[in-house]
Amino acid sequence: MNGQAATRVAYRRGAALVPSARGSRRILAGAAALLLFTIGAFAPQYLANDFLLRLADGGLLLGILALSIAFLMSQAGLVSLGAASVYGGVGYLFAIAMSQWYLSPLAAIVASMVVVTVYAAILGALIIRTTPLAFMMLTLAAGEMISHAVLLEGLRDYTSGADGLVVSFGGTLFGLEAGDFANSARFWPIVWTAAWAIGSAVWAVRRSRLGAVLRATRQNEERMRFSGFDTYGPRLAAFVLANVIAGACGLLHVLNSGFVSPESLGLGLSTNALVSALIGGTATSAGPLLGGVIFAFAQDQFGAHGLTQLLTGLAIVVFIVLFPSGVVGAWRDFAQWIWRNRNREAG
Amino acid sequence: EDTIKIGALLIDAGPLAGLKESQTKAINLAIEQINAAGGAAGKKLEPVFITYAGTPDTAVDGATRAVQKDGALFLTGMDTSAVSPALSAKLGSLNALMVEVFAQADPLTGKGCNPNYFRANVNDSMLMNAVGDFLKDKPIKSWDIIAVDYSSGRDAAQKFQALVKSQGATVGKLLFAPSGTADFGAKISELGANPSEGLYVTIFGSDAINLAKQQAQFGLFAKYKMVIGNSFVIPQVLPAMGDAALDVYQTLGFVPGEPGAQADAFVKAYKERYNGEQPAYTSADQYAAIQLMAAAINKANSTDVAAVRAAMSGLTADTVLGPAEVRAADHQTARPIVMNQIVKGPDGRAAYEIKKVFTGSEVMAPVDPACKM
Amino acid sequence: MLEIDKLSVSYGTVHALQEVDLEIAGEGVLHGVIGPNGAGKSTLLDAVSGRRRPTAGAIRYRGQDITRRSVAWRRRRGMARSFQRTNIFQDLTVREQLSLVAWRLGDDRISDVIEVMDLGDYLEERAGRIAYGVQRRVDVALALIGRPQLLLLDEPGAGLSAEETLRLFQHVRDLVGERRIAAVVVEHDVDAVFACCGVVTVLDLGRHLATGVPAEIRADQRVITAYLGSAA
Amino acid sequence: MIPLLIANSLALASLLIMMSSGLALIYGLRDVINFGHGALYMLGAYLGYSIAHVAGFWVALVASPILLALVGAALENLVLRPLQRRSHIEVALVTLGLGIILGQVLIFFYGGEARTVDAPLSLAGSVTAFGLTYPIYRLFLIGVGLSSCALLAIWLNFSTSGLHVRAVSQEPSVARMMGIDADRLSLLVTSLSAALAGVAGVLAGPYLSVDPGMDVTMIVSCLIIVVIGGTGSIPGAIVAALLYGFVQVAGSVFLPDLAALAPYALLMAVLLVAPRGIGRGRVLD
Amino acid sequence: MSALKMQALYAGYGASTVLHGVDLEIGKGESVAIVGRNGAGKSTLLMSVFRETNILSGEIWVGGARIDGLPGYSAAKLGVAIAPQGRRILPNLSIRENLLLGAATRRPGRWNLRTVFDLFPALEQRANSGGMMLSGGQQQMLAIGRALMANPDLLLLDEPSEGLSPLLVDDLVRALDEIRRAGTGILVVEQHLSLVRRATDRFVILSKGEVVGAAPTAEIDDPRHQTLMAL
Ligand SMILES: Nc1ncnc2c1ncn2[C@@H]1O[C@H](COP(=O)(O)OP(=O)(O)OP(=O)(O)O)[C@@H](O)[C@H]1O
Ligand SMILES: Nc1ncnc2c1ncn2[C@@H]1O[C@H](COP(=O)(O)OP(=O)(O)OP(=O)(O)O)[C@@H](O)[C@H]1O
Ligand SMILES: [Mg+2]
Ligand SMILES: [Mg+2]
Repeated sequence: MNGQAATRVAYRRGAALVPSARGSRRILAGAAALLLFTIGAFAPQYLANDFLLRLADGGLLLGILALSIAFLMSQAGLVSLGAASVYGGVGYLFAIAMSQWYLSPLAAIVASMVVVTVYAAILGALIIRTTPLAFMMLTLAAGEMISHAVLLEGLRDYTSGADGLVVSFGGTLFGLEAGDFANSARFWPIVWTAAWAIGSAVWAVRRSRLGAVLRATRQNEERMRFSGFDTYGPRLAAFVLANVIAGACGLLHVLNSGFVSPESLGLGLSTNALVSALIGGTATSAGPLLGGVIFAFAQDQFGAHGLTQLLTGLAIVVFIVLFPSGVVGAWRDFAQWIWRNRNREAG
Repeated sequence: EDTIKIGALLIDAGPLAGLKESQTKAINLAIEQINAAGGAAGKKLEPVFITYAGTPDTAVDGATRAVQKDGALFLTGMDTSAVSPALSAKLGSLNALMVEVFAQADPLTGKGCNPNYFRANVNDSMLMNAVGDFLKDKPIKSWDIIAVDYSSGRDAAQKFQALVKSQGATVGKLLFAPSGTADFGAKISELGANPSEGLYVTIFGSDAINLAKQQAQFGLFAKYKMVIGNSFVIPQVLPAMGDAALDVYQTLGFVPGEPGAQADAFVKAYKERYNGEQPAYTSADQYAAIQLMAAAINKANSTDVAAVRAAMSGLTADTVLGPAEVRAADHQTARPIVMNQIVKGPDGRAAYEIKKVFTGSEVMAPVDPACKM
Repeated sequence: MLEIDKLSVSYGTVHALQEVDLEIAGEGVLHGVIGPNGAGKSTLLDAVSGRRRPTAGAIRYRGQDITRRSVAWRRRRGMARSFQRTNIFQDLTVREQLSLVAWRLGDDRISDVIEVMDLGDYLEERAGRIAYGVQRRVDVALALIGRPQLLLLDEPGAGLSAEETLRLFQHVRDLVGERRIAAVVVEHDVDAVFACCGVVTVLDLGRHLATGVPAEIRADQRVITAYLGSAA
Repeated sequence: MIPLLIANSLALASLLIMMSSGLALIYGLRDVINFGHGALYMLGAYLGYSIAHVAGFWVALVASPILLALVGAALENLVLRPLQRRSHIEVALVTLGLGIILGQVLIFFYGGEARTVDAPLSLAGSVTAFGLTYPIYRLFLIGVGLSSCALLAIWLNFSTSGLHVRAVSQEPSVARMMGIDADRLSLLVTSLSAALAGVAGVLAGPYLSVDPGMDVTMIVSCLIIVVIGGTGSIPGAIVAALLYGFVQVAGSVFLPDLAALAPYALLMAVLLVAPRGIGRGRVLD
Repeated sequence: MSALKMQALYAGYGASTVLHGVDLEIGKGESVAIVGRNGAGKSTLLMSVFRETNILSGEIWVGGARIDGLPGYSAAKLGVAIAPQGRRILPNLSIRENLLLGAATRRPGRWNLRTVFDLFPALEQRANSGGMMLSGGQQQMLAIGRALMANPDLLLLDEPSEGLSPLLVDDLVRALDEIRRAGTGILVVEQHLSLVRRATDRFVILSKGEVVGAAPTAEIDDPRHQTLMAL
């Protein structure tokens, strides 16, 4: 009857699809995370110079964008090549909302996020049903259309065409001035907190029922429908969520850099984020964030050697060949291997 | 610090990547020669090369590295009209100076001017004024325009339209081609069906080569009395265009053969150093920019940013381009500009023939009142 | 429970089902469907379960016309099916997929299903890595979850041995009887069909050939020549 | 005007057909989008330039594809085969990385300046027919492009080895059980695909410029075409390339402001109606 | 010389071992059944011939050639053909093309499009439509027909009666008889003993990856064997 008791466990919040940690271990892990978060938020400002902080800021921003891509990839099996169009698009919206609609910075943020959400919902409603490859190309197309639209002559008064827009705001936003966001040391705790918040949110969604439903749908959409599931809504929700993350990331970026240009909408940035996601590993929240930081530091190092592109190409090849499940995945495998060996010796 | 570091930003992705090498060559030559002559304020110059992907974000990252990690005082090198505003806005907080040699957009030394930002190359309005001056006595009464569908192309087309109208000519067709157009066949047919007397072309890079080669197969330029290029037949694309570009008129900041002892010496030294290669105008601009930096440091006799900035505003110096003056009010450099025509050179290859040299003051627009330092 | 009225389904020029009428009462009788390969049996289940839209005709389920209802809607209202071509979640463990579906349908007793389909040994295995016959059983198990009102099983015995098929049929028969629900089973293992089904329908070339109690059907000469052969 | 328009779109399409059917071939067989395909095209063009300089256009047109076929063989043996068990997006990104590297190596050797290849004398100039003047080289391009894709389509659809290629592209393990040496066919196909990129590269010489940015422009167009065509479907890719050429050329005439968006609009329109593209490609997932 | 011989074969997938030292020999023109429960390793055994599994140790011989070290397609080249479990029809090839694929090794013999169509007339009607546009049973016919097209010396069938109507099973039995008489060996995995009874000479019982019994088909209803089969 043992088997019966075990199998009677109801399907609780998708937890059955992931190995659950025991209670005490969970508390320990939570405490460690809190500690890491607190140290990470403040220590770098005292330890690192402006230059390193700037790189780290940029790396985490790229990492958040990568996380948005990785989330869709690992949960829904969909690769989005349009993440940058939302990331950059939000910057334009923010600027236009302030300069053309005369909104306060806070209202401009809200307005641009609302627009992004609506956009993602409409686009998603159209394309989420297609095949994975078609989805990838459709996000590419939507993204490219946006980055071309920014260049359209008719919109030049709003977007300044190819020259890009300098974005700044007067007054304060959340008690901070424009200069505070531009200051890499003061921006660090903001982006660090955002990364943790978004990372945790993604982690929670992965473990939730939504995550379980998404993963199962990815494997066999038809059987999901024949098991009574709506397969459209959850995937649409995931798409919108991914875009909201990209949008939030874009807002942080525009606040930090004070500038948006057509390049920040382009395919190049989306590919960088995708590569970052794969470098870090798409299966976790920490992976893409770490991947973004690695990518940013690597690019800087490569730039100093005068061979950004060549070394980037090499790095993509080497990382992907050597680390099939990303850096975080590889680290996990390694830790598990050690753990197993230790247990074997002990037992 | 015993050397003066110069941060050179170079693009190694996208269509501009190909120019990285010639830019590097110019920088190395200028610094070697200036150092051989004693450097600046008693110190040697040293380049810090940083490559980046050509986007504003990566440019700012690279600049930050050059200044904060490598200790560069000056920034220069390759950037576009989209990159420079972002860099320019960052200069204050980086506490560094920048001497532009690439971006031509007027606002950089106009309404978007910045105390730490200087420009050694010509801007769009200088090029346009040179064209206007050149066309004054030409009997072309109607023009067609083909331009890239991009901010710069739109602007140039609009300004040219205003220019010829002010000179009493009319504009017939006004066509725009998206950047990245591979096949110009349709545009060529459209223009060729009913051509005006003159054609003004603002198409850049590989699109320019495509247009030139494809029009030659259709015989389009031959149907016009005069074809004027704007950044169309530049030295980087001339070999690829070859005979297809013959007879086109083209303004450039500099061409080998430009009068002046320094210019001659520069072309000679460049050829010697780099296997007989001719310097492009971008190389000359880059060389001159470094000359201006050295002159300013000498004048200030210090490497303090504020002192050098003050010295560079209003600086006059003799450069490989000829006499140059950095206008104090907007930091745009007044320097010569050349109108050329593409002809068959002595070796049978297409080459530039200087038609007219304009001095900086002849073609420079007045200071934009919107520029507030 | 289920009324099928002049149902036709075509795939382009292939008319897989032509004006088939069929009524399935919810009185606890197991309804077998047999017929030659390509007769339209699977197509019938596809149409009823919403996998394929009928070209003509109507389907009523518990008195309601459901011809245009979504698949998920039908499943949530008690219409469940299994597939001839195994259709399961390859990368989930057997337990994961059973409990996922059970969660959706509010069923908290998957142990019954596990026992009936004899899946106890495979619960923690990824479905893509188990033997074909076991995968087939998972497919049927997924349909049995959630106390369905109308069960549509497409060759549940494929991949199983004759005894196992018979046992499965007996179980379904008992289930149908106890709960007073309805079940339609398509199967080529005629011994099991004739042993357990109360009513048997024969399709041939997309048309309804005969419906009757097993003994009648087994003796029907048309059925013997079209389908049964030496198995008669 | 209209006949010229059609001719121009055919000329552009010819190049795109050769490139995208090569891309579709590899995709079909290896399930990998070769993001490095643009770089192969660029390599073909630069090799063509070098060879044409020494030995003339016609030699280049033969030699460059042969060299590219060898590169394709290396790609198959050193990259695609060892990584065949990895996820497809990962392998695709590896080809992206390799493409970047190849592009940079080419810039290192050839410098950044654009190069040009002159059309051979026999193809220079233009002909006049029905009152229209049209460059001979473009007619030649159309001829080569269309005939090469016709040959390819015939091979794939009507020969035994073509059947085997299609079988391997759908179910390599079944094909193996039927006695087909899937690896050898993959090698053949990857080489062929690279060779086609070589032909396209040489043919592009007198038509477009040979410059460091040519790979990126090409690969984006090809991706769109391959997906519109139904991934892995050669006939689909051919039709899609024709469509793409026409939309781009016609777009730049009739809607010049929006011409840059035309290919993407086409992609959207097709995929929203037929998510698997217009051709009967391989079944994805 | 035997048509197929396995000696102490250990094989599996990834890290798990499924076959634990299987010995098996099939003579020329012999018809042998493998029976056993789900998961016993029957399909694994067949797939090992084509190296679709991970072969850990042991030997596999086809005719006079040892093939466990050769690439997967070698077995087919040596005259082994298979109708695998789950049919594995190629969806984007037409039915005719699926059949022609079976003839990839170009071995001459009795089976060609004509004779396969005669055996399964349902296929001929749809010869030019896609392989996936068939009913389940029709796909099974296609899979068997495709294997026959190879004109093999040894035919491997993995649950061939699955999804076939009783009438077609009769036809299949007749065809197998004929094949056997022409000297082709048959190795059939079956759960439905009716086919085993009618079409094989002897059977082998596989349980948990090991051969636990073997006997002439006539003895199949012996309770001893029935117990082993249920193991
Ligand atoms: N792809 C695979 N990966 C890992 N393990 C597998 C795989 N396929 C089969 N197995 C395992 O191998 C064992 C034998 O499977 P096999 O398919 O050979 O059984 P079988 O005897 O053919 O069963 P059936 O009658 O159900 O077809 C099973 O325990 C199964 O879990
Ligand atoms: N997707 C499809 N496209 C075209 N024709 C199809 C398709 N699916 C089935 N058919 C055809 O429809 C007819 C009925 O098929 P169906 O699958 O309903 O048969 P079935 O009775 O279930 O047969 P089996 O016992 O072999 O499973 C067959 O002739 C088949 O070839
Ligand atoms: Mg069926
Ligand atoms: Mg099996």
